[in-house]
Amino acid sequence: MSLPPEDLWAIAPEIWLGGLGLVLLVLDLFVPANRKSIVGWAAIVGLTLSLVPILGMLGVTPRTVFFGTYAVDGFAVFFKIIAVVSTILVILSAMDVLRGQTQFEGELYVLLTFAALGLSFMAASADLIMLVLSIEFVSLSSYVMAAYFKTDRKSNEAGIKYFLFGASASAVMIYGFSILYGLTGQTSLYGIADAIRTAPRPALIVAVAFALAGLGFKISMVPFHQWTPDVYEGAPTPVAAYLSVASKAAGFAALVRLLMVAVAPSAVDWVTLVAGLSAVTMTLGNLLALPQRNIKRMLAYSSISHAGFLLMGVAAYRGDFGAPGLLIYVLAYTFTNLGAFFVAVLVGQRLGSDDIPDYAGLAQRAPWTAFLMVVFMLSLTGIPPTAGFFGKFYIFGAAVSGGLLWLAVVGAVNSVVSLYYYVGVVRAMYLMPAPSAEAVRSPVALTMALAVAAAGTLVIGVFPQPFVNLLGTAALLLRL
Amino acid sequence: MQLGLVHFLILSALLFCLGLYAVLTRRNAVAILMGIELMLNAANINLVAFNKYVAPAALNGHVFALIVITLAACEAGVGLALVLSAYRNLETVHVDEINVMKW
Amino acid sequence: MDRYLLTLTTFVPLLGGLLVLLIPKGQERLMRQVALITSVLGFLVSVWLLGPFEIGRAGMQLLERYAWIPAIGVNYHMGVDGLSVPLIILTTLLTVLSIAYSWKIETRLKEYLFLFLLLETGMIGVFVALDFFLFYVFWEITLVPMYFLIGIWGGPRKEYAAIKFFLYTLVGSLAMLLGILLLYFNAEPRTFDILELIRQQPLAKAPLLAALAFWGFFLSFAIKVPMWPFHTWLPDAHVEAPTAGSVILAGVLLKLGTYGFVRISLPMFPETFKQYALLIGILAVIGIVYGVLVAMAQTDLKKLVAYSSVNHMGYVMLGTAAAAGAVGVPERAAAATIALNGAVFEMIAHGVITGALFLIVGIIYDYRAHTRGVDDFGGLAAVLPKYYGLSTMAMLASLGLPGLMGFVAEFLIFVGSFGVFPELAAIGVIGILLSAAMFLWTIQRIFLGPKNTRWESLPDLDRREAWSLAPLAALMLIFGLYPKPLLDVINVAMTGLVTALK
Amino acid sequence: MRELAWLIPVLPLIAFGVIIAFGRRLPGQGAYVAVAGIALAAVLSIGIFVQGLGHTEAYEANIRWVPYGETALDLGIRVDNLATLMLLVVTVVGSMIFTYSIGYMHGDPRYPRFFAYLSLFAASMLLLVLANNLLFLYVGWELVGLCSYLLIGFYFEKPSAARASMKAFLTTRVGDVFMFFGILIVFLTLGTFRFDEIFAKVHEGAFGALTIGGLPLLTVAALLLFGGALGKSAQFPLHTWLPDAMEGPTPVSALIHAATMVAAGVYMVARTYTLFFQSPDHGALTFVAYVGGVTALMAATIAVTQDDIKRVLAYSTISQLGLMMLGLGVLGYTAGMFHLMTHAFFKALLFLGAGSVIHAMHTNSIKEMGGLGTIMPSTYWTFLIGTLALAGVFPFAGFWSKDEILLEAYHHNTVLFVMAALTSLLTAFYMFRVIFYTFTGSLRNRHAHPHESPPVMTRPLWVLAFFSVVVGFVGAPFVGAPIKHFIDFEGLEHVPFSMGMALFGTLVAAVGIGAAAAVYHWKVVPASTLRRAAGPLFTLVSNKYYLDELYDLLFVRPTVAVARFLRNFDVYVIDMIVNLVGFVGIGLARLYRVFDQYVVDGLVNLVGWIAKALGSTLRYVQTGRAQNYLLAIALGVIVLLAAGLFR
Amino acid sequence: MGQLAAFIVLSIVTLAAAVVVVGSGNIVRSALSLIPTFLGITGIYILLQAEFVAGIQVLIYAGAITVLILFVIMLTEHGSGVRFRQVNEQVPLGMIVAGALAAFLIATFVTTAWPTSSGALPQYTASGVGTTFMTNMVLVFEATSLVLLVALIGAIVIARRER
Repeated sequence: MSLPPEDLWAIAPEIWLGGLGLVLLVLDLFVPANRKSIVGWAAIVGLTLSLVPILGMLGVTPRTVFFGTYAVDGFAVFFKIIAVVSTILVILSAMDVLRGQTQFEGELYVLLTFAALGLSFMAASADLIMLVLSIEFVSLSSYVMAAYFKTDRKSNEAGIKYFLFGASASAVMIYGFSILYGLTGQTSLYGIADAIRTAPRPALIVAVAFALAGLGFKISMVPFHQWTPDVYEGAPTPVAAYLSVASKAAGFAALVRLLMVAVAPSAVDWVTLVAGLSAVTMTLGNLLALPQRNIKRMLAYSSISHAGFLLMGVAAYRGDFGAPGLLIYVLAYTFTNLGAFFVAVLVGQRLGSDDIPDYAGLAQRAPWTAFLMVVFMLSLTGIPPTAGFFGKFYIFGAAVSGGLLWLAVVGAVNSVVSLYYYVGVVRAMYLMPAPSAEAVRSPVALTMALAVAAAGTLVIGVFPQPFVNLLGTAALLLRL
Repeated sequence: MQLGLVHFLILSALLFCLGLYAVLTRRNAVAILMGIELMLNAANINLVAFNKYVAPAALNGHVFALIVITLAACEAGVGLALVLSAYRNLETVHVDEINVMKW
Repeated sequence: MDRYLLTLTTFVPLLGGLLVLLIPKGQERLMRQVALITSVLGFLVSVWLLGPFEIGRAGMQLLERYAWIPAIGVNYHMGVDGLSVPLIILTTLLTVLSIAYSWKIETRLKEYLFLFLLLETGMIGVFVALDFFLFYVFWEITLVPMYFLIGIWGGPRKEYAAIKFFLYTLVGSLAMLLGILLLYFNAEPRTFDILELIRQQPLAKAPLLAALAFWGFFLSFAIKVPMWPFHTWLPDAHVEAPTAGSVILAGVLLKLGTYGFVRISLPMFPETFKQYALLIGILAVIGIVYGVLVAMAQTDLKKLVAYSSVNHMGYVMLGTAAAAGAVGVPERAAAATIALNGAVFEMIAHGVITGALFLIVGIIYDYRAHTRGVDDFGGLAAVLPKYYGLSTMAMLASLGLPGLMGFVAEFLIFVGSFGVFPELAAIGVIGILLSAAMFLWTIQRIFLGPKNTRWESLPDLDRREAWSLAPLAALMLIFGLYPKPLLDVINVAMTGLVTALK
Repeated sequence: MRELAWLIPVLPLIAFGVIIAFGRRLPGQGAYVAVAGIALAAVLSIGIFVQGLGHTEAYEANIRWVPYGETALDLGIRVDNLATLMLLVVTVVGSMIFTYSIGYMHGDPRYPRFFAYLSLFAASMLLLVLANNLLFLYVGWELVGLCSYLLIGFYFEKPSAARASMKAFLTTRVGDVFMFFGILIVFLTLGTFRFDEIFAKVHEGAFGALTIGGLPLLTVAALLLFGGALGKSAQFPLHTWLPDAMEGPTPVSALIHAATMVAAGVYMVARTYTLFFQSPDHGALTFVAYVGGVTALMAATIAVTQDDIKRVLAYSTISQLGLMMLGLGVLGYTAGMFHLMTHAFFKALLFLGAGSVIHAMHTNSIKEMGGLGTIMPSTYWTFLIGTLALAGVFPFAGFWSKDEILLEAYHHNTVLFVMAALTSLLTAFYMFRVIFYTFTGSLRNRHAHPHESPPVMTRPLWVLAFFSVVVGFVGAPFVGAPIKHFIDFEGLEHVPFSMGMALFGTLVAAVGIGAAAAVYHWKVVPASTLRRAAGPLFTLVSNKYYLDELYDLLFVRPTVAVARFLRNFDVYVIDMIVNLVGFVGIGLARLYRVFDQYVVDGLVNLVGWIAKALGSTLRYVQTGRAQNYLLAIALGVIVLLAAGLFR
Repeated sequence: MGQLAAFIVLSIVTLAAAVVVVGSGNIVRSALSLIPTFLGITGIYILLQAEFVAGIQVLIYAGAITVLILFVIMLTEHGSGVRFRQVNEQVPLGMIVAGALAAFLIATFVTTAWPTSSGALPQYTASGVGTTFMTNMVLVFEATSLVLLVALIGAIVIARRER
């Protein structure tokens, strides 16, 4: 029983990322305290380079490596791309924020790089053990990042809350996994799939329900969502962006793989369950977003509601629009939500406030930023020609073609509701008078991040074809 | 009566729920962490027991349990660091007092 | 050149808008000039359409079709027929006039002009799109600029009106999106191509789904029209919108709804539409009578015109519903054709007339009296004779006086719908009577009576105002006296439609 | 000549356009253009008339107007004898009145606009006359209505004029709605608007046995068309607008509200006579006749009580129009049209004469006048000629035409004959009442300085007076009654002239004149005594049978009330529902918060409270928010379990 | 039979200590009670032939984690550990939830037909575990090292004061 060498090539991106993290760690030791952004730029370069091996694997034949513990398929590759790209953008946005806020600037870049590795693991884990490990990998770094501003009470609170909630949820999930192991005698998802057909029902449901708690926490699915607003509000804004996008995306990757590979063959009616959760999640998220005044809390609830939309894609995953629908939505959501958070970073940094009314007159003070924020808000609402529209289009299509028309209707109603609070931001920026005429300038790194996010949002909205093509291969989830 | 799988499972279930109870009711963040450790231990009992009774051919359960122990240690380390950090700033470790943000 | 004519027509305004964005601050005059030239150019291009467009030929012309998202069968597919060409020209014309009228806008001029031109692109796009995806994209694009136009340059309750407009219409849009998806997934092969879907009739064998999809589209179009009881966003939006915004809103945006009914609902779901035609006809008639009665009780001139739009769009819907009610009854085909001709003609007529009316309200409100209260005026006829003449003409056109555009439309609608739903048409005619009363009473309150000293010093129309009204007045008169050129264009398309419906 | 018939309406239309465009810059401030337009039209009309004396075939010309499907609705003209007669009346009377207006309107601030409107009216009226189909008849019909509206409200500074104009437009439009339905029924049954095709199809029995609501469809269609005539020709019960319409300048009253437009209803009935005639048992015609009779009599009674000279003439017009309708209704096709023609001349004359008086006196009230006969001889004599013609005194025009109507009525329906005779009696009475009040005796208003009108006004009076004398002879038996050959409805027998009836008519007129002289000239019985004697009846009549008040109560107020109600309904009900949906959304969010605060926490507190009650040492303290979240995990898992298990 | 007796004794020790952990009003006593709990569980592992796991359990749980927890308690509760109320007002609800869940889990576990295997574990599992780590689970093993590294960095970053 020896390891085939090509298995190492299959994890080349992970090796690169792990190595990058170590290199950065060492580099950080030699960089003077006031020049820590060098570490950040190094991380960006390294992460960008990691895209080379990742993209190189796009057309890979789906298989498992490392004795069935790790999957190599387009699906995983796609989520690795999401992880790396969002990490790059978050680092770009964080560079300005960190300066002066903490002496551990370099370590944050290291942590983010490792977190990208953890996310890659999550997306590709084909074994319960690996899955637990990777989820914890991401969680541990996230707890730390949420509490990164140690002098900020809100950040402390966010860290504690996030930790307690996350640790409890993973304990529950691990307990569920242990039952799943007991029912099938396997830890490999593909092995479980074989054995699960005959698994007795009540215990299986216990296992699935417990497992959903852990993953539901990661994706902020109702009823495991309650940490979201507090943590987003308290955590440093770039970290909140990261949590809302990268870790949520990876959570969905893990959820889909678990459900589609391991649970789908069983007798559990998981489609209805997920559809129900989807409806509840998007509705509750939306309704709670309505009265928010803090942009980060608003975005937190909005991200809960988007989790509901993504769950719609999960519920309809087996239809021919389901898989690409979910993926394109993730892609669209990544760029859009990051963009929205980046604007929040900028405003929070320059105006010192996260309250939406303080966005008043931004259209005059920072016309381009305001314009981009409009694009992001419209995209989150799902209005063409933005990526968000295309995502919703696809995901509604998935629901309609998957016989979940009722869910699509719920989604449509929720889209309308969401318009109200998204437009609230636009209203503040454009309709309210500016309290001062002083321009709000954006630092270079953040501008780059904003530009990429906006470009992604608009390009996917207007010329989605290349992305759809990409998803054609990415949707190849290794199944039995 | 022979010692069987079910006995271990009952033990684990009880332990798990004790841990859950702690998580739900203790005010001290450290105590909650202890509850979480109990829950993880319960899962480990399951894993080891299942490995013996259900899938003795491979030792995946043992490996799983070892990984969980490792992770528990990591969580404890990070978690306690968070508690310390929060304590410095907020001067409390009682989670019901860590309550700046709501709604 | 003709191969890209529709693309050109659609995107010239947007290009001009982007150009405006590039002009640095402080060069307001240049911005205005660029915007005006762009809109005039857009108008000329749209008129140029008439060259290669063969009036006598049924079916879509000047087709453009390129793969856009081939993975799901989305094409960039454009084409025009006798239904869309007049609406396109109406759009470009009203945009020119609106921009000319807005010459005195000072606040945030650049954004204003850009949004206006973006709006124009969106509207034209809806009229030329032959692919549902494209159609939907343009449909939604129209919402955003309108939101800003109302929200930034509007009246005192602009925010409420703007968000109400946005939310209300978005409800409809999403319902339509679901309808589109239902059609798409039931087609074989799947396609978003409107013409292909009409040919396939994918839901013909699934009445329940057809009904669902139909009501999805209905909701979207009915809100846009707006049909009673989905109309309440309209008065608010109109009252708060800046004058040029009202002109576009009433002149073109409402037409998107009726256009949708004729272009999509009717050929796509003939049987389902027929099934519910009576119900929709009843809603239309309620809108007719209700709209005019509520208008009668208004004291705000803009609201009055807004409610009269509810009334007029009711006529259009009555004609459309009648055509739907005639589906499958060959002996009623003639009535259906007349009704549809009338409905489409009314779209144009209403665009011209109500556009003029809103300009008229704007002229007195924005630049002169700064009030719109009907009862604040009186005796203006003696002070502002030219203004009085044009206003009276527009109002008379609106109440359906022969010799002006509105009459031809209403006449045809009633002739057509009387053949299908005589009772509804009979009630609807009462609407005509009431709208005469409403407008005459309005004329009396504003213009007649003894000279009012409060308004003695108001200046009459200046040249720019006269020139923004003159083209509309000319159109009202020309097509009112001799509608054949316009109806020739419309008739071919509508005859083709009715023939297809049998 | 007939090929140029299309020019007849176009000429005044051009005049209208030119005047609107250039206004005061034109010679005579536009008046000459208008007169030229109508005069040229008159010349053309006379030419066509002369040419038409030989023809029996109608001339038609069409252009496409509205295409639909493979076919189209056409804009077309039809020149036949009926149309020719009307053309003649409209253009000749029109020319006179246009000319008269040059003087009458002199110095008015909106002088050019007046002539523009007049020209537009002439164009519309001529279009109405020439139309070869119902659609364009209707178009012309509405346009003359518009001109009427504009001209009644010409002095719009006067609130009463503004109100009257609106009333006129709306009241006639009520009739138009019926007419519109009639047109729709005809079109949907026969598939055409063209008169020749309609008549041909009706003759073929296209309506057959179609019924609607138990009535024959053809009758219903004809009566609906007649609904239009009710409004336009001011027949009961839609006549109330015409007296108010006297707020307009007097030439307008003469042209529109006496000679031409109000006669359009009669013309329309004549034009579509086939429909009425073919209706089973002449049902439609009988209805027309009775409406005419009632109108004639009612208006005549009111005319007796009016003091405003123009109002008297207005009611007289209503009455005479009723008489024409009566004539048409009793199968007197020729009689009705004949009376239309003569009436146009002498009623225009009377109005212009009244205008001349008003011009001099600056008042409309005959009670303030008196003795003007000597001051304004031309006016007096021409007015007297008109009065004699109207009263039906031999040999003036009215005698001949009214005689025809009485004759036809006598032969077909006794009740109607009595009505017509009574009307004639009253007509002679109230007209001479006006003569005596106005021109004889002495001037009652001492502040007035009346003078004769300028020649530009009196000359048209004399021309019209000439016509009022001679035009009746076209119906005289000793010249062969050419009118009966010229205006002739196929299938109708003419009742031959009867000397007895002629004498009866003369007698009736004489009685009327004598009574008027007894009361107002010789004052045998003072008017005030009569008034007291009539008591409530007089009050009823002088208040026009309270119809205005009734309509106000029945139609105007309810409409306004409903409109107000609906406005509030829209704001407070429909819009509220919409807003409510929004509120519910936000409300739900709030509710969830409340739920969280009070129900979840409350549950916690409740359990705690119970535990405390049981002797526990627990104390009530603030909520531990984070652990609420953790509790949610546990509860969430339980919910998921339940959802999974109970499916 | 002897195994069953051992199991019962171990279970009682474990659960009793766990109850103290969970329920004690003294946080220090709670933390100290973790030690017998973890040791009881170690015994259970030995009963289940998981010697290696048992060893690690003693080293990491009973040793490292408990000590860490005690340290933090000392640092944060000023050493006394009795001054504060230790439970919140969710106690009754927590009892109900935890009790109900326990009952449900036990009922499920008892009634479930577990796919028990007739096979047996090897005599000594420790070497098997090692082999598994080096073959099947090699990626897990390697990844674990990175997780530990991240936890280390994280704990340091968070625990250190900002200057």
